[in-house]
Amino acid sequence: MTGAPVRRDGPPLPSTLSALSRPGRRAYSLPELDVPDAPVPPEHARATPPALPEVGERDIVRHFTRLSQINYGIDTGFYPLGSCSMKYNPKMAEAVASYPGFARLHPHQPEDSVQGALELLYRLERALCEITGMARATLQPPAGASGELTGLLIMRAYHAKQGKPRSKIVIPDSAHGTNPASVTLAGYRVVQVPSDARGLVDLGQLAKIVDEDVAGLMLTNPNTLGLFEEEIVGIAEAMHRVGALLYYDGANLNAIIGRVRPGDMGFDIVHMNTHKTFATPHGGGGPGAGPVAVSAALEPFLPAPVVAFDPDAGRYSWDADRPDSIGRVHGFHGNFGILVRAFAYVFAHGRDGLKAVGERAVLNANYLAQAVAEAYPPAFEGRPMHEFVATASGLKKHGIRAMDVAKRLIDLGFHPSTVYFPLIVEEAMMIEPTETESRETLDAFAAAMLQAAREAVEDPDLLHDAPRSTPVGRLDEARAARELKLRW
Amino acid sequence: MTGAPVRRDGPPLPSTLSALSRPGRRAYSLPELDVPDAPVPPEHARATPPALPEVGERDIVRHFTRLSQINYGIDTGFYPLGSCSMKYNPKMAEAVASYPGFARLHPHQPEDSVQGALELLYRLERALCEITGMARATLQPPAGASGELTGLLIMRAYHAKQGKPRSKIVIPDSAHGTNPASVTLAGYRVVQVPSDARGLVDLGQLAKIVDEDVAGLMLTNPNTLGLFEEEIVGIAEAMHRVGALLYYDGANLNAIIGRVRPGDMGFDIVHMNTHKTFATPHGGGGPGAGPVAVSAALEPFLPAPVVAFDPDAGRYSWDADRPDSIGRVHGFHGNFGILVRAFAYVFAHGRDGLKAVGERAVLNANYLAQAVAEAYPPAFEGRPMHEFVATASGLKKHGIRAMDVAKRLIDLGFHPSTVYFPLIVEEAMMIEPTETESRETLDAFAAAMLQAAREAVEDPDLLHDAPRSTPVGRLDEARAARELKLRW
Amino acid sequence: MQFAPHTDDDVQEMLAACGRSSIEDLYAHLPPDVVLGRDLDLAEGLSELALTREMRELAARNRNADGYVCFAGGGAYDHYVPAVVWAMAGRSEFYTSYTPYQPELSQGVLQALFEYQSMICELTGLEVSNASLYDGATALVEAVHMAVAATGRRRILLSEAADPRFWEALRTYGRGAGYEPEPIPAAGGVSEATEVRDDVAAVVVQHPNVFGNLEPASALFESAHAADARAIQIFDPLSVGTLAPPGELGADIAVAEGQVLGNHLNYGGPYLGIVAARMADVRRMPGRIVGETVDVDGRSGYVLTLQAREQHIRREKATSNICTNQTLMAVAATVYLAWLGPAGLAELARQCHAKAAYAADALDALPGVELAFPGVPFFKEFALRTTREALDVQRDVLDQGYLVGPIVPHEGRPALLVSVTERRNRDEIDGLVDAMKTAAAS
Amino acid sequence: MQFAPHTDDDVQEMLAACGRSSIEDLYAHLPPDVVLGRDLDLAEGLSELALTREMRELAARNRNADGYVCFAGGGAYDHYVPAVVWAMAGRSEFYTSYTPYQPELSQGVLQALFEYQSMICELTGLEVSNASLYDGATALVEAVHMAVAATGRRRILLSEAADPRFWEALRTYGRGAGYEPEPIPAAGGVSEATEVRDDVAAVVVQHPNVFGNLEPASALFESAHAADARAIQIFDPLSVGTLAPPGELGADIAVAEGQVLGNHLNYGGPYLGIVAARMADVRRMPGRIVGETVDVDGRSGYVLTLQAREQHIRREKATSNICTNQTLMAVAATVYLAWLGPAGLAELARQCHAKAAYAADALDALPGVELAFPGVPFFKEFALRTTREALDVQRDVLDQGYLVGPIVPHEGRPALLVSVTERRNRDEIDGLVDAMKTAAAS
Ligand SMILES: Cc1ncc(COP(=O)(O)O)c(C=O)c1O
Ligand SMILES: Cc1ncc(COP(=O)(O)O)c(C=O)c1O
Repeated sequence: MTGAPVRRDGPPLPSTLSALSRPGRRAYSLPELDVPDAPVPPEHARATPPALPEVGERDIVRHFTRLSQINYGIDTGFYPLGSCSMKYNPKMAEAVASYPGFARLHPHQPEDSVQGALELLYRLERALCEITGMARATLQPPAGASGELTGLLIMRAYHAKQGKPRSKIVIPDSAHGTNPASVTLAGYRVVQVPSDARGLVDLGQLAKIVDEDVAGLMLTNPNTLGLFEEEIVGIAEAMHRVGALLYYDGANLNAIIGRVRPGDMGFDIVHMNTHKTFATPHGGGGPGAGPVAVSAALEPFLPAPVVAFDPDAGRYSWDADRPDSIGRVHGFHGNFGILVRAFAYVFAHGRDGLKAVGERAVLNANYLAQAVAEAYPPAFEGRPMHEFVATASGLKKHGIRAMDVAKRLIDLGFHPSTVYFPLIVEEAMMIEPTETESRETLDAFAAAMLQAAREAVEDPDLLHDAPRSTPVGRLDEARAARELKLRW
Repeated sequence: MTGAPVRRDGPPLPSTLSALSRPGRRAYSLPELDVPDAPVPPEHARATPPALPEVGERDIVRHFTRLSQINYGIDTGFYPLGSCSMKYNPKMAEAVASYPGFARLHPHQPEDSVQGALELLYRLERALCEITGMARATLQPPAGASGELTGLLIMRAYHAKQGKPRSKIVIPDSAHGTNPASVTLAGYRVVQVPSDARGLVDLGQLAKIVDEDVAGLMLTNPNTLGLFEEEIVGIAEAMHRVGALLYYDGANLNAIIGRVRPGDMGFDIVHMNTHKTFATPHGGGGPGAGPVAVSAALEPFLPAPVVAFDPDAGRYSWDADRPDSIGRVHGFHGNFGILVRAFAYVFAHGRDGLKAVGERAVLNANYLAQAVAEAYPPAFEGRPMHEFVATASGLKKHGIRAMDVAKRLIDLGFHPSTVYFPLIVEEAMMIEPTETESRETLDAFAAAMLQAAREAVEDPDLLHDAPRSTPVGRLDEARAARELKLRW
Repeated sequence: MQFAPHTDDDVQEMLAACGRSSIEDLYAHLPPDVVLGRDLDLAEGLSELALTREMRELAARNRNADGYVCFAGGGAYDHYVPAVVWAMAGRSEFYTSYTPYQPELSQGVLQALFEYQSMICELTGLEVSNASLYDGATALVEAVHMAVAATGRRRILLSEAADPRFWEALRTYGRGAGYEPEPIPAAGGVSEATEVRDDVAAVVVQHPNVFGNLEPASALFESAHAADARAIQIFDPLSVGTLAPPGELGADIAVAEGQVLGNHLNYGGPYLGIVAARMADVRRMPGRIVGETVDVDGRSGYVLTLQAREQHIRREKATSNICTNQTLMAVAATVYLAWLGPAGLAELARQCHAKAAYAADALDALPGVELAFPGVPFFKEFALRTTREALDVQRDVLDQGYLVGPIVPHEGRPALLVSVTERRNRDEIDGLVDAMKTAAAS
Repeated sequence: MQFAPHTDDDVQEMLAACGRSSIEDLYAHLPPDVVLGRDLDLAEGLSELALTREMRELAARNRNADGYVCFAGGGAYDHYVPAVVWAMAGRSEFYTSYTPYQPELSQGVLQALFEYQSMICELTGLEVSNASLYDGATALVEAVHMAVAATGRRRILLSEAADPRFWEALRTYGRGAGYEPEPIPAAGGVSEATEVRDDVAAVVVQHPNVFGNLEPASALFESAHAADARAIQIFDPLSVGTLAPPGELGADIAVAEGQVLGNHLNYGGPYLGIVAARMADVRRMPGRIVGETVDVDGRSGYVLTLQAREQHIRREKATSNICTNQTLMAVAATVYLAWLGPAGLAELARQCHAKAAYAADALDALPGVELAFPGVPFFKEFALRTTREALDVQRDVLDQGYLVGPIVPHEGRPALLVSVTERRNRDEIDGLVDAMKTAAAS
């Protein structure tokens, strides 16, 4: 267990497709043109063809097969990225999403030809509303951040309709970067509320900040420290008292699913990340989906169209006639193929299964938190929910940073946790095991973390030089940003 | 390029599923039983359940994903196994074979419900007959060896029908092991004919062997040395003169496809390996398919049933009423899913494409043969066809065997060629590049072979200790056979 | 179904290890008044067998593009997706990974995205591409935000011949960001020359436009540049196999719906938002950008770069709020473009255009049907006017097995779009003409 | 389509490098009289787009098991194949590799096969499994060859209640190997006690048999052993979730059609031949066997072992001629069995039996339909006699959306088989009963 893995000495990465290119080589095949040729008018024509690579199909296959093999995914191993809910992506969901009856639907098909798709969207919307305790939802937003902006635009439209436009949105200092970024895009100003010693929203500070110019508060609960905001009801009342709305960032919904509903906590708007809670794949960075559910009062402002159901006719349709709608937030109906997977996940689990998901996620986080606490104490005292933030600050005196631990974990066979987030925790390691990991995995990961802590004292170069088992070692990010090389 | 890769020090292989097993863990889901339970009679019941592993679906996925990643395939790199035609397996063939309209057909479906499948089989049979120059074919045999035995049983039935059962089959000393094994299973005795100095069938010797008790001669052409049996017409005449039949082992059909037809050379029976010539995947060792085509005289003896077409009714059917048939050689209709891929390959290429396949295969072999000849001279002088047999015997004086070169090639990034076959060549390296490899791949492989030859002199331990870049080093095969450990 | 691997023993022992007496105890600190005192009102879970049966039934209640001949367009097109694309992009190491925060473990996705960026630069004739946005419509929104940031202005001129979906999206997001698109008239089916004042941030032209028509893009972009406004082109990534690329036409920023690059129709998503720009705007780009650099030993590798633009670093000052994007679709596009190569792209574009021209001629000759913009050159899509109600014509044509559309209003009248990809053959086009003949007449 | 990557320049330069003047020159040494002086009489090649269109059309001319409710059996069964099976077995590193001749590069397939062998031993209660044979029928043939080799005898007793396909296969191959199967009578639908003389090589019983019936296998195997003959059982790999395994019943060799272990119906292939035996017969086993061993550094790994049995070493003295086998199907079976686990296997077997029993009762109650073997216990399949011609009943039932069959003769009369897997639910069984009611009466 102690010998350090040594870096491969083969070529670190496959050649680029461009380097493989040979003039005249090709992979494509197309039928002969069977109508008269008709070139575009010369004034519109392209003079020089784009220098795409010229390669054979076998070149392509070996290239991308190799690229895939040097890419770590959940199917490769444990992936405890805090805030990302990197849970196992069921193969059955991939299978169903590829049915031609879903994958080969044109977005402009008439409603009568897509009744199955509309039913799926409608039933998914109903299920998500039940899960969140809200009245209606839009499935258009293609990711969480898009959901945030959608929610904030709904807030904006709501306050405008009330005749009282406002200018500020309150977010905690532990908030995810997309929250403040979305606030700006919605035309609001960010007001930050600090966390208190418990890692929760500082109620005293909040009281000082909140006034009638505050449009709303964005919160995750459990928050990004993995702690449940126990005074949420009080917070909600404080906001509602001044006419502000409560926005629920659903990144952490996995902790409470089936047990606590954002609507019951007083939230008015909720986004979900299907690629977290509902196990749709993260795709190397996307696609995901970020449905937004709202209370009855906000329903008129939802993006149009939404799916309507006529129980008498047994017919589904697109309801676009929504005068107060904020309008379209996606080019079509959102990431439908992802929503199919989310539907499969939700209905496969059902009421018991979803509740168990949350329970096991919280159990795993609690178990892992105590297992590593000796070397990586929790940043705050409270009971963790589905994730926890530990700190590697104890290793600083040995010259070891959280990033060094993370890189060493790679050599020990694991994807590291999120590091340096939330920003308010020094040397933060934000660890979210998710419910799909076994106790054996958690034990092995804890052992690796503790080993790294020991090595920090005994043999710190193992950490400084890590990773050494990967095709490339630590990369010079400063140089990347300075000497921009963004294409072949 | 000179530093030797070093073996990984991580665990060499994933745990077995058995080691991952935990009582009560499970992956399966099944619906609730919705009819009354009805246990089997106690006297038939199983007392203790089989100790299958108890694992979760995520366990399974990580396990097999990892296993796949430590397995070398054509999609990983060059795979020049002589006699195996390890060509690129088109992704389109995989895609079409998975259509439910093929993959979800029950073998006992009535003919009227499988007209598309029957048409496919019929058209494939016709195409294979045209390619081989034969009258009719059976698609039942699931592999080449099965095709051989089928062909020999046809011979047997033919001679029996002639009233002159015979007892011997002649095969060259360079023949593949399946040939003699099939001969025995068909109830014949093997008579071996030696190769002459040119690497071709020794005609003088053949003349001495052949008599009226010889049922037939099995031959590949080009032969297993990659050389074309130029006197094939004379050989055929010699055989036919005594009433013996000529069997064509189609393993090497790739060399001559579209240019020379076994039927035109005088062969009476031909098997093809779809997993060679027609690029159906090798599947880690199978499944393949081994259709057998025969001359008109032998048609009555083909395994029943065969597909018949009634042009008037436009209807396909199974013709099982074949009194002289040798009977069924497969439980159902053969490896249909593989035949679908072969169909796709044949019709995708068409007449020009198939001819080009052979041309490029022969070009690649000729090019590679000269590129390595300096260190690995050809075993025989003749012009190679789609493959060539070189010898590493020149390295023996440095204590290096063909197997050492093979293992060193692994560390240099390639799957080795076939070694020690054909048996008649000392330190044989039988190299078949196939047409789907590029000149760049051949150049890189030749460079690696030449490097290994240099290293044999300069640093032979690099070869003796190879491979070192793989999860395990050379394995003790003697011990495996001595201390049998064939299960958990 | 359940994917948590815990046995009952696991649960008990793990609870004990962290000092909790029961599962309920894990939640003991939650305020009781927010805890749901009942089960969710959802059905019980399903086995995989039962679930896939239900999904198959839902899928079967749709007519899909294998069950009709697809001449529909309006931003999503039935181009052929070769098998290799998803055999590669569908490798699970790609789709089960996330944003490459740990580059040493993610060189596969990073290199694929670097290659994607390179090819998008080639397609557009521009200097820098990001690693993906959500889709075409939101890519346009991001481009407009770039222009606003670059110019410090807020007026946006958008062609009337741009897809109405783009209009809608810009209006939605403009409400937050503080702009509202203003029309460039296109009475004849192409944008008219327009005065661009020096308070204009961006001139946006879709070329080919929503009617399929080719736009006088260079001229429009010249007027933009004269006013120091950004020129933004919405383009079709396959059209540039035969049409001059945005960079050459003078566009500063090019955006596109990337669905056509190897992505399935998927009822509108997941698709791919493409954005490319000139180097001058690189620090205003939204989303992930991959750069090449070297590791500690000097070997080259790839990282996410210019992260100082992004939300996780810059928070409320970020160029965009995008985090999760459409990486997998970009990987698919990379495979697809490698499959096409320059010759394939040119041939494919040639075929789309020739087949569309053939179809347009034949349809125009039908009684009750005429080209909406006779004589105006188009690429792979064109607009019809029908004597009969367009909606009825569309429905009757679909009943005969052909999907056309969408129907887009032009100057108050419906224009029925027909688009023709390389996937269609002459027989199918002739079949459509027959179907349309019946439908238009009845 | 073409997958050879050669450019024209490549061809010219490569020809030059090996001293050939042209492609034709590569073949200059071939005798002209064998060279085909014309093009093959085949159509021109197709693009991928055109080919997949044609394949889709062919596929559409079949009715597949998604388009009817499958109660057909007779050796191939519509069990549910979970998505994980082919997501794993379909990984291209598996399917594009070949026989693991270079074990260091093939540990993935080797370990999977080792696990397969282990699980097959567990299923059968026997000591050794090989790594796969072609299918159930040819596995039986190989088992018989083992028995012949082990005993030096040639008489083979085969139950009359074994699938006719097995009879046919044994007859075919017996003609070469020099034996002919002789019947064990089964007038009542199960094999009768039979005298086994000491010239008998093997007693072969299919249990459950072709009619689905449970056989008195132990008793038959006892008589085999009394005569020092090998006892061979043809079994259903899923039945042993509830039925006593072959090893326990006294079988020396067990063979099976492994299609049911995660393989699709595929119109009869590729399937999986399973063979397991006692250690005493290990050197008579056909085909590949994987063994665990150690490498030069002492770490454990897997290799093909006992190769001295095989054709490439032993040539005409090999135990079998098999070379290419059905490895990928064995990998799929391994994934499937891991998915099921012991509890899943037991539950699945329980459901098959209970559902079959429910169906049998209901069908037996119909006028014109009766159980062929009333009171005889069966597993998941049972035989019906119909007043109306069985073929007509089968056709009429299929017209109503239900596939039953095959029809197997018993004592000169047709028996119509019905099999019920876990995949069928009560509604579907009730639907079949309704359909059968109509069909049997009309
Ligand atoms: C707390 C939190 N909020 C919002 C987001 C943004 O979600 P998305 O990446 O789907 O846009 C994330 C995801 O990374 C998150 O962790
Ligand atoms: C020359 C030759 N003959 C026969 C065979 C047997 O074919 P199969 O492996 O398909 O049974 C092979 C394949 O390895 C071969 O190379």
